[in-house]
Amino acid sequence: MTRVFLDHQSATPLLPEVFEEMKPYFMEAYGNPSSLHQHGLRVRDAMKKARARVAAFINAESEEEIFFTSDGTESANLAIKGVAYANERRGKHLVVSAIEHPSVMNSVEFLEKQGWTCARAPVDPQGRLRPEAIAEAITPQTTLIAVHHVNHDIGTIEPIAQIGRIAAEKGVPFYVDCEASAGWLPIDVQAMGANLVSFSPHRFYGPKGVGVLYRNRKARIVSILHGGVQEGGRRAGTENVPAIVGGGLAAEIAARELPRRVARTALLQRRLWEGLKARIPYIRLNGPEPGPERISTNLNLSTEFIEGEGQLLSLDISGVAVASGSSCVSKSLKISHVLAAIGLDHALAQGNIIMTLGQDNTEQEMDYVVETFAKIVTKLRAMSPMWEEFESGVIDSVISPTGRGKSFTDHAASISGKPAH
Amino acid sequence: MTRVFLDHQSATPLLPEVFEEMKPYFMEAYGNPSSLHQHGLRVRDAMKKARARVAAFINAESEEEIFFTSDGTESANLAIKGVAYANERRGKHLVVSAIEHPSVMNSVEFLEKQGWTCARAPVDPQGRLRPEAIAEAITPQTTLIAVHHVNHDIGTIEPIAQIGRIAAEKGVPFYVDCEASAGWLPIDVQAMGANLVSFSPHRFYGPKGVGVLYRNRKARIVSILHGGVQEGGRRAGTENVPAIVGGGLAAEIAARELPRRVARTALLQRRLWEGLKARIPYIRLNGPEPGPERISTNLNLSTEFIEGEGQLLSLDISGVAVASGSSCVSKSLKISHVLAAIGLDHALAQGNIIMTLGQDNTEQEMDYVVETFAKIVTKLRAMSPMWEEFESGVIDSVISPTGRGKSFTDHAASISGKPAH
Amino acid sequence: MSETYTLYNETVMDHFLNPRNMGDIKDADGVGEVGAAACGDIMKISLKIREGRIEDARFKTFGCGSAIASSSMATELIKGRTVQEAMGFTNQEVVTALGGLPPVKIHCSVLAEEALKAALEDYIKRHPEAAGKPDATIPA
Amino acid sequence: MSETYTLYNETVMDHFLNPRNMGDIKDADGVGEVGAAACGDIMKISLKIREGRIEDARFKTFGCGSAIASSSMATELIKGRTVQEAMGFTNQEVVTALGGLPPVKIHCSVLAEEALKAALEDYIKRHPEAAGKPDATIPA
Ligand SMILES: Cc1ncc(COP(=O)(O)O)c(C=O)c1O
Ligand SMILES: Cc1ncc(COP(=O)(O)O)c(C=O)c1O
Repeated sequence: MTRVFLDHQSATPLLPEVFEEMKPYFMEAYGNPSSLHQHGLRVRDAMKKARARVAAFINAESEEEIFFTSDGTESANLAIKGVAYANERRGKHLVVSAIEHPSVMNSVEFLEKQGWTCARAPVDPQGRLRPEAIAEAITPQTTLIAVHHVNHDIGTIEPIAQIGRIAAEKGVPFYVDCEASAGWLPIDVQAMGANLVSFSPHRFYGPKGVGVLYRNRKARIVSILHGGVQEGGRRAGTENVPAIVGGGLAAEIAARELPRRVARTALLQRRLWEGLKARIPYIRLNGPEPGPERISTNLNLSTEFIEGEGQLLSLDISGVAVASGSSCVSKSLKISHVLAAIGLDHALAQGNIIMTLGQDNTEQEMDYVVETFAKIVTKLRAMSPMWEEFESGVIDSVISPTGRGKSFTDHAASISGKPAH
Repeated sequence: MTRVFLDHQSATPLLPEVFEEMKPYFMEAYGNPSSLHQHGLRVRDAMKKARARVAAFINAESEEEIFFTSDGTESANLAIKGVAYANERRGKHLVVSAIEHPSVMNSVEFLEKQGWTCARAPVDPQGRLRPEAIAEAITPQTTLIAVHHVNHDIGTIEPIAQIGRIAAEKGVPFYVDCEASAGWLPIDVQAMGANLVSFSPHRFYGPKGVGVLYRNRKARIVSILHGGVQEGGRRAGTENVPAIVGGGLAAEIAARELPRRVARTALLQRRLWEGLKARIPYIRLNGPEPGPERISTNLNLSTEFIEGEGQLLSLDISGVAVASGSSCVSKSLKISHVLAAIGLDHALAQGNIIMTLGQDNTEQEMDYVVETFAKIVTKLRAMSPMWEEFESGVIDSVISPTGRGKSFTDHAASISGKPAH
Repeated sequence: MSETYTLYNETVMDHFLNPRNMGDIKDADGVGEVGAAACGDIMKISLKIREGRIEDARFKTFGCGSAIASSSMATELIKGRTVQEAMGFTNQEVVTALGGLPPVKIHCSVLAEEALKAALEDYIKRHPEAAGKPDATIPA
Repeated sequence: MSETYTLYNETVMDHFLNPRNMGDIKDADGVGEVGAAACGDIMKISLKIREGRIEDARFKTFGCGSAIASSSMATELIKGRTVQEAMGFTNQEVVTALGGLPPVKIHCSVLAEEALKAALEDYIKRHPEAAGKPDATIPA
């Protein structure tokens, strides 16, 4: 059976050479880097090397600006809460974009319960933030600006360097969540004007169990996991040495392989999207067109009149692994807040599928996915009362309106008795 | 060169069979358990199995009571802050023992900055908590009692079941930090009367990068790392699947091997302590004598007139890996707060060495350590002005007072111009 | 990967992949279309009723795998029942027949119950004489 | 493990493991004993001074590896210097000669400077005539 992995946003396989690098740190060099004996010092050296590799990967000035955490979520929590708490006396106001990852959004919400206020700068229908929207949201009490480099759902690349200049002018620390870009776009913390940057190597063929937070001296930060004096006092807890070592090498490899990876995925991205567009009516791409405003790995699709989970399951049965921002797929039964924030029609959000490419995908795979997906869409539409109602003129298409019938959303609201959310 | 690892409190090597169990989850089953396709569902099954194994290990009623975090520190932070925040409206008072691990102590201090108050129940000179001390500290505002099963520094086993009964009577959630006991003492959360229990498999031949928090329904808890809906909404962030899988097997093996591991280390513990006592004058054991009140793996020693880091370095050069609670060894230049809390004389705290045993240590190793350590003590004493001053009657011994001279601490204070801390 | 892993159990997957009674009934005697406010799923059930007994039932569903499976199973279960019997139908029957659904997906079975009830109500509206007379013989 | 890993650099480790000038001087001309409030280390330096010049210097130290290495290195460095020269001695010399110390351990080198100064002061107290006269020839 053909198997195509198109969910690289959720996971990437560990590179064999990274695994080899990690191996000695499980059974042989098992020491704790806090220990002052041979076993501790040996792994301390290994961690230092990893830190230097990660620093080089993002053009940090010094490896002392690199802190290891357990994942991208913890890094985001540390960036948001760590800066907020450290600057509590200066002010309790934050500025974020409206489409940040839940690890940022929910950290902000948590702080709001503790007395902070937060401006959520809106984005345009492609998910693009206007830098001025950030400038306008800043108040004298603002202690942090947080904008992700690339959106995890729709692949939009944000104008980070411009926002970085605004942040520098206003003297507000600037945090850039690079989880969805690291390994797939060059990251230069200095060119970005970022004071804090986070990402996780599991997004680019490194191990799970390690996250990175870059922080330069212009941003004060306190720790959020309290305990021992690991990571320069910024992150307590026994270090996950094998993962840190592996993360370091994965970063080094990512820097080297980046041009090849980007070229390859950009090619596949276009082939896949062109193919789908040609074969499937009433399908659209959310976020910018493939090109300079969209990361090369992401296709966020809405296929009208059918729901996302069914598409996902059917694709999986056919060997194709994808994700979805549909409410049926989420554990909270809500559509992705990103799709809501870009103002995507509820019907289109329900029919959402996210395909994310990796370095090992092939052109043949793309062609297989196009054919397979086209068949699935046909089958699911045949099952869908909405397709029938569209064909009979009761409801209209959002993607290519015919001018007949009411909107899916109105129709759904009228039969469910409540507006769709 | 003889190599003896006597720092099992800081690290244990991964068991080969645990490594084998983890292996497929790096490059082959690399999926994200949140994904709904094959790759996700496969690792979801693996995590479920690990959860069941961990639940069985501590006699939890259900695997739904098991939450995976990144380490023991995060588990402790989640237990303390998660319960405190969840019960904020009920009250803002906590009760802990005075010798908890920094991951508990510093979490409590953080909450104190946010308006909580906390009673630190004192312990006796052996580190033993009187259960009544907990009962007396409870107020109507108390929302959590936290007492560790075993102290990480001095190996004291606390009367957990008795405290558990008090907690149940008073209706206050009870959290037991089992990081220093898990794998080395049976843990039965129900017999303990514990509502929350934490530990980390890296303490018993499992991997780094995973911690466990057990929590039953009687304790309300909110998450402290915000983001996605992993771990039943209690811990956001991409799961460290290989470590979780490995942690599950390590727990299963630990349950099976526990009697053998305890018998072996108890034997070595006695041999080592008897040997050291016989060969080295002015040495003492901190915490209870080997026996039912002390964990079988720990010897916390104070050797008078010499400082701990020198002992540690000299032992390391001789192939023996140990830890120390001396201020010179700590990154914060403070002696272990545990040694301070049991009222250990500053001079004895400075001369502190912690030896922690593991299943692979041998009798021959113990004899080697006794001989090696005796020689090192002699060499360091020859270098020490304090030994000279003791021999010439200027200062007295704390361990075996001769009745001549002033105390080391007074002497040190007089020449440094400040009291020792 | 040799084994196949599924989000739902085998029965649910089977009803999702090979739905029974999918489609519409021409000249249906009762049609119900309902939507779930919770997630936006939409389900439509059409019934053919003869002599007070459900002779045929068909569904169309816009929704997740468990919504499709629930409607497939619901239509299977109610075929052959009298209108009166069908009025007592509950989602629990669907859940049981499917061998269980994940907790978060139970509402899909509720939707199936609601769609069926809506179709029965539609039938009764069109055939008011049926309402009072259990097992009454009503010409189609 | 084949390689050896050390907390301190080779020079520091060498001075810790093979301390130079360890011990006391019989009939020392100046003895200084100081303690570090920061960590509880204690250092004692004894000097033999002949004709205003440090002929011998010895130490005893209660403290960590870098404290022992610092006192060993300090005594090495000052031997042969005049009292006046030695009064200008700073901990930086020790740090440099040791090839660096971890930041948290710099205070150990300060302690060595203080012990030396204390010993010199003790000498001057006993030989007040030495204070005013740089390089004066003072009978031991
Ligand atoms: C933009 C973004 N930020 C943060 C995270 C959280 O990172 P992690 O899954 O490593 O905890 C993700 C996860 O996918 C992400 O896409
Ligand atoms: C009693 C106790 N609690 C908590 C911790 C913290 O656990 P971890 O090192 O896994 O973060 C430790 C660590 O040694 C410990 O001994």
